Amino acid sequence: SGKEEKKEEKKEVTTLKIGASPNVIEVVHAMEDSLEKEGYKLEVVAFDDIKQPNVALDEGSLDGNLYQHKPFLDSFNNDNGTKLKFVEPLFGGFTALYSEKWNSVEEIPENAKIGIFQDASNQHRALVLGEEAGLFTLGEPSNNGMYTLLDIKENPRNLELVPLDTGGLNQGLTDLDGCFNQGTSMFLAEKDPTSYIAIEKDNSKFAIGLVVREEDENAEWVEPFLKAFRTEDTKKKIDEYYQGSYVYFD
Amino acid sequence: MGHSFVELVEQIIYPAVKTTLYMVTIATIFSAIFGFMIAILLYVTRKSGLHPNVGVFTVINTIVNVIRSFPFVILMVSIIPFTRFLVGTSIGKNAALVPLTIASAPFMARLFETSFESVDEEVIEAAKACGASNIQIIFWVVIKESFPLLAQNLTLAMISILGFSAMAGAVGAGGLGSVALMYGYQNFNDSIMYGTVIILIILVQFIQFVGNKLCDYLK
Amino acid sequence: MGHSFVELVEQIIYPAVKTTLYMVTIATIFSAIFGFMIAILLYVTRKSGLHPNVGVFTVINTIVNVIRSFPFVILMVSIIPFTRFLVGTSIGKNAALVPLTIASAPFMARLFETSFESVDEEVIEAAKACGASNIQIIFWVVIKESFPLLAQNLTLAMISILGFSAMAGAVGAGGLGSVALMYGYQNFNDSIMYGTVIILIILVQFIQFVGNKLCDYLK
Amino acid sequence: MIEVSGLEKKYGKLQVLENIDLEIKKGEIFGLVGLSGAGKSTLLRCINGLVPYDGGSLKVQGIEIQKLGKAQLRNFRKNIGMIFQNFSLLERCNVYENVAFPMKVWKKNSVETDEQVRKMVRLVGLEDKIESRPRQLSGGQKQRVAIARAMVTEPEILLCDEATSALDPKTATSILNLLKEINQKMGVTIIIVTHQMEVVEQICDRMALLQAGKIILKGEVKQLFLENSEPLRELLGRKLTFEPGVFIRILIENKSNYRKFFYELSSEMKIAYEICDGGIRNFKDGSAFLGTLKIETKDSDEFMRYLKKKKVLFEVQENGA
Amino acid sequence: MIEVSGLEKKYGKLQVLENIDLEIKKGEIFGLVGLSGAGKSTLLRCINGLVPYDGGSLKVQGIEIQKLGKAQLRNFRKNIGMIFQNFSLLERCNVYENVAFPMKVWKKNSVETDEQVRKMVRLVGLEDKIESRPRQLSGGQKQRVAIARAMVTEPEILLCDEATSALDPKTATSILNLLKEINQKMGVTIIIVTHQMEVVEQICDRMALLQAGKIILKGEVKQLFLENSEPLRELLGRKLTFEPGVFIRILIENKSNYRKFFYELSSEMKIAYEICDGGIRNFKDGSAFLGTLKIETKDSDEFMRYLKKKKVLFEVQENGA
Ligand SMILES: Nc1ncnc2c1ncn2[C@@H]1O[C@H](COP(=O)(O)OP(=O)(O)OP(=O)(O)O)[C@@H](O)[C@H]1O
Ligand SMILES: Nc1ncnc2c1ncn2[C@@H]1O[C@H](COP(=O)(O)OP(=O)(O)OP(=O)(O)O)[C@@H](O)[C@H]1O
Ligand SMILES: [Mg+2]
Ligand SMILES: [Mg+2]
Repeated sequence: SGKEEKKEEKKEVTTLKIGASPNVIEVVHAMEDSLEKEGYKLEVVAFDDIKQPNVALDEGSLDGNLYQHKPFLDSFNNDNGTKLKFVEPLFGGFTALYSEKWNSVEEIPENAKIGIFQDASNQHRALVLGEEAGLFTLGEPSNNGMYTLLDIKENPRNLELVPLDTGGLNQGLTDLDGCFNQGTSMFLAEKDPTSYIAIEKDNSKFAIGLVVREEDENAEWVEPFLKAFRTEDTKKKIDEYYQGSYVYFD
Repeated sequence: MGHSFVELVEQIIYPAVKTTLYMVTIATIFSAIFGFMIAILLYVTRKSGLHPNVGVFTVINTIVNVIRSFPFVILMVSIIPFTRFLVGTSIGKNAALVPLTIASAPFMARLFETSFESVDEEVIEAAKACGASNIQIIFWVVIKESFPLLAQNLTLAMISILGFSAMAGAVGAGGLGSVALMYGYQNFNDSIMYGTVIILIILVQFIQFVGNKLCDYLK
Repeated sequence: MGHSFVELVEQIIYPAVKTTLYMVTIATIFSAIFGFMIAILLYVTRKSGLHPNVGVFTVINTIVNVIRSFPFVILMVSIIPFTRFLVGTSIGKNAALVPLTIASAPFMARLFETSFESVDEEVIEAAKACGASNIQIIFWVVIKESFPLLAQNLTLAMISILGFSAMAGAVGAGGLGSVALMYGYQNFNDSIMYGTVIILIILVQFIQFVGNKLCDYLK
Repeated sequence: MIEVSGLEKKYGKLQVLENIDLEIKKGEIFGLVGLSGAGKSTLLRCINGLVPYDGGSLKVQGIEIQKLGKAQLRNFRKNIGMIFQNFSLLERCNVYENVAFPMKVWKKNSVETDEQVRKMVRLVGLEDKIESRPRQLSGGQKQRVAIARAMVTEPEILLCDEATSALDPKTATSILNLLKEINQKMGVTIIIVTHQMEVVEQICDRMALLQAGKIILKGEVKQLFLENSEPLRELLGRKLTFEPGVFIRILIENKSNYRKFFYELSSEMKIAYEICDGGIRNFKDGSAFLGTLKIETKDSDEFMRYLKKKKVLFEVQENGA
Repeated sequence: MIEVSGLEKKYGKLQVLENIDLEIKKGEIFGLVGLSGAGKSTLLRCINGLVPYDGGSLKVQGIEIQKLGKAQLRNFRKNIGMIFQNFSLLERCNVYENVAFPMKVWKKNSVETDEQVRKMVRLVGLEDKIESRPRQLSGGQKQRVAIARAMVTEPEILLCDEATSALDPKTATSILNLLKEINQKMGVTIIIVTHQMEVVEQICDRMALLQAGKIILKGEVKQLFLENSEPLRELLGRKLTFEPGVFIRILIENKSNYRKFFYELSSEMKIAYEICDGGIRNFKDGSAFLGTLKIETKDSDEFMRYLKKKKVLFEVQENGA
């Protein structure tokens, strides 16, 4: 499909098809105007899934996607034998542990139920945070370098981790002892993103960046794309929507 | 894979099978009951029904359509306050039963409605001539005569509920479907994914088999 | 909330409505065609059928069950190679049509099968006595006599397909359901969520209305 | 018991019943005959409120059917058994359950139900089919189930729509005898729609002839058959033959010794006669010879005097047989 | 045409047909009578291959039905029209479409179909109902649709299962005349199952009596009715009366002038007689008087001599009428 793709690119340089998942969808939309100034039209393809944007990119249905961090991409590449490239980290949020019942990690009792992400990459991230906060210890990551619920080695408080989707995590805050969640989601659900009882030490390795096919790493449009993301206009729009719950990695 | 097969089965598959059976069975029972009642109301109050009532019919018919319009996940979150009121929490298999039941009941209602409509009007007339009340006609004639069709449609609906239950993972209900999605699909673990699907296939075959036998028996 | 109302409607809702109509219509047509063929095969080859054939019946019946066992999302990703082969890409509304059709066809098949089974055997016998071939019996008797039921069940299935189409967002197909899920539910935007649901309700009411009229007309 | 006056019924534009006047007395067996499509079944359905009528009045036991409330109508129907032309049996119930259905509706206790159901099934001769579903029965067996079902609750009124059409003569006769019996012993009022004139003759007191929705003839059964008026002849498909001579319709009852009538006639008189049609018929109150004789014109007066003497009922026909 | 020998049919344990031997000739009208549940419909269904039989042989036009392949069976059925006891009409088709169905199956061209269908609908008197669905028809109208459907393709064999049971005498007669006509003009072989003896008398050449799955009587229609043997009497529900005297069953045909018979008898002889039963019946080849006379024993020889002289058919009955 590589040859066909190139032909198509020559004809239609002006339209960029960029995949995104729901949690960053408005970030990508925010680039529309700046990218237009660079001479590109942006077409956002929204995926209700975190694997398909990569599948679609690899098969050539997308020019790039902007929704994932490097550990996830590595895992994906590893598992599917693909050679997608993480161009540059652009922005990111943070993952934290929230609770409406308990004021600190120490207070969380035995047999407590904690909500956790369903999807592989966020689950991995939350598990790392949980270990950092001393809730449990992890063994070897079983999913291509990423942790899964099965990798919890010691669980002294016998916590039950309940995998939930975005909405479930939001509701889980009311019904469970606590929930891992992203700051942005908390904010969008009109809850205080800073009310966490534990937060991940380093969110930079989970920075979200543009991902393209290997051969497109130096494609004509990549530079302008990155440039458009970093314009004041784009950032202003992102900040307006997410009220600062995303930070940038310039 | 990182985990032994035994571990997998013990920690994930086995509880998931139990959860699925639990959710599907209970949700089928409840939604069959509610669907049944709705179907009867629709059947009785429709224009050519035993006790026509445009008002009641329109209201129920609209409610059925409205519920059927909701994508399942959205229905699930929309009724969270109600779920919480009923089972005390919005998370877990019991909480999933509520939206599963609410989503399936109108579906069942439509299936049962068409089943009822297939009953010959002449037989109903004969029952009327015997002095049978509407309730008697419904239970002794309409339901009884449409039994094989009801059984078949119940089977159909049960398998659909099994499909819906996969989405119940969104509220942490667990079950085979969500294991397939989460541990299998999202973790790039094909063996879990297709493994659970195989179990689902066996379940579906079983349900269909029992349904067919039941239907043959009832014929 | 990032989009003005007009923008929302223009950029998201309006294309979503178009996409939904496109996906649901085409998927209904195709799955009705395939479901129909499968249903006829099942009806004809079953034990008491017009041309009993245990082998064919068992194979088709099993295939139907197997497909119905797959949670929709898993079905969607499992058949990506096939989808790509058919429509050249795995994303977009055309790509979503493939799994939508494949998932709905067995469902339709079951619905049509029960519809066919409701046709009186005596009438079929009369047709046989006239020397009608199996094909003639199927088209002129079985299908014709079960038409109202078929129309009702088609309506039922079409609304279910509308429900399934919400999940097509997983392959970036767009459509009302996935807009409701992605822009509404996952981004906690209630006005988008319920706004799209209202459009869905209108759509469902419309489909049901047309289906009922069709059925009344056919009776 | 049943008073119908000015009854009108339309299906769309089709006037099915037109200005029907009819009175059926308590304890009577009433026959309703007419061409196919004349409206007989429709009239029967009107009587037990299954079909609403468009005009006129229909009173049963003094109550206007159409004015009954739902619950009242139901109660009223409990006193009316109906045998449907197409049987309308419950397909998924066996013979026992079909017959027991009205008993269940009446909420009779199970001992009584069981007794009564088995009795009825025995009376219609279906003991060995009691567990069979309608699908496994022959046409006549189905009809007998319908008959048993209609009679099981011992209703005060019985509406029979072609109740013996699928039965062989022997079974039909036994069913007719059953009807006669319940009529005599329990005073059940029976309306019979039928195409078989033997049935009307055998058990009906009075009859009416429906033609295109109108009643064009009604009266005593014997009288009507004796009169052999044009509408009835028409229904029976009898053609007039135009020959010279006087045609006399005669009904020789048992009291006039119908068996010996012709022999006695010849030994007592020297009148030549021809038997144009007729024969020995079974009427409700006994057998009789019913037929048409042709007498030469010159002999007719004398012949009629003879008939009068012998107390034979007769009617002179305009012409033909 | 149709040769049945040793035919056996079971439903589960129930032996429905037992060792049936029957031969029906080409161009014959054959009557099949018997008690309800005797197996008449089942036999008819065997003949056109709708019901498989368990033993014996059933050949139509020399071909064993059970050995036919699917396509052959279909082709074979095209030559056989069948009127079902319960009509079995297509509910969602109107009268026209129902009647046209076999034409469509035969793939007749539309002009021919239209002509033929309208002709048949007219013949059964349903022109004004041509657009009606079965649900809107009366019982008899439905039956007529079934009749038209069975005859529309002008089959070589016609199987009629109680084809006139729901019809009034006039309509029934016109249908029977229709059958007679196609039988005579086109040599159609017809088998009629019926409970109405008039039907057998009017149009059948030969008949068979089925009892509990066995053929216990078969022969010429007139002969059988004349003989009035026990199984037939049983079917007709006639009881024997034990009285002294000789009972003679007589069949006076037109050639013996049945209309004047009794008058002539009296003028020519002085024999006392009683007409115990019977009357004027319409047989296929004309009317006749069929009945039983009681003669005093001393006169019987003389009476029989008289009958012989008059060419009247007769049978002495053991006893009774
Ligand atoms: N539901 C209906 N819709 C329209 N027309 C009807 C309906 N039911 C009956 N009819 C018509 O009304 C007329 C009378 O029908 P009905 O059944 O009363 O006749 P019937 O006297 O019982 O005839 P049969 O002896 O053939 O049973 C017929 O012409 C029939 O076509
Ligand atoms: N599908 C069946 N299963 C079991 N028994 C059956 C089935 N069909 C018919 N029978 C039985 O076979 C016997 C003969 O049935 P058939 O219909 O041939 O009778 P018939 O002579 O036509 O009677 P009728 O005059 O009442 O129509 C009956 O006792 C009936 O109960
Ligand atoms: Mg009628
Ligand atoms: Mg029969």
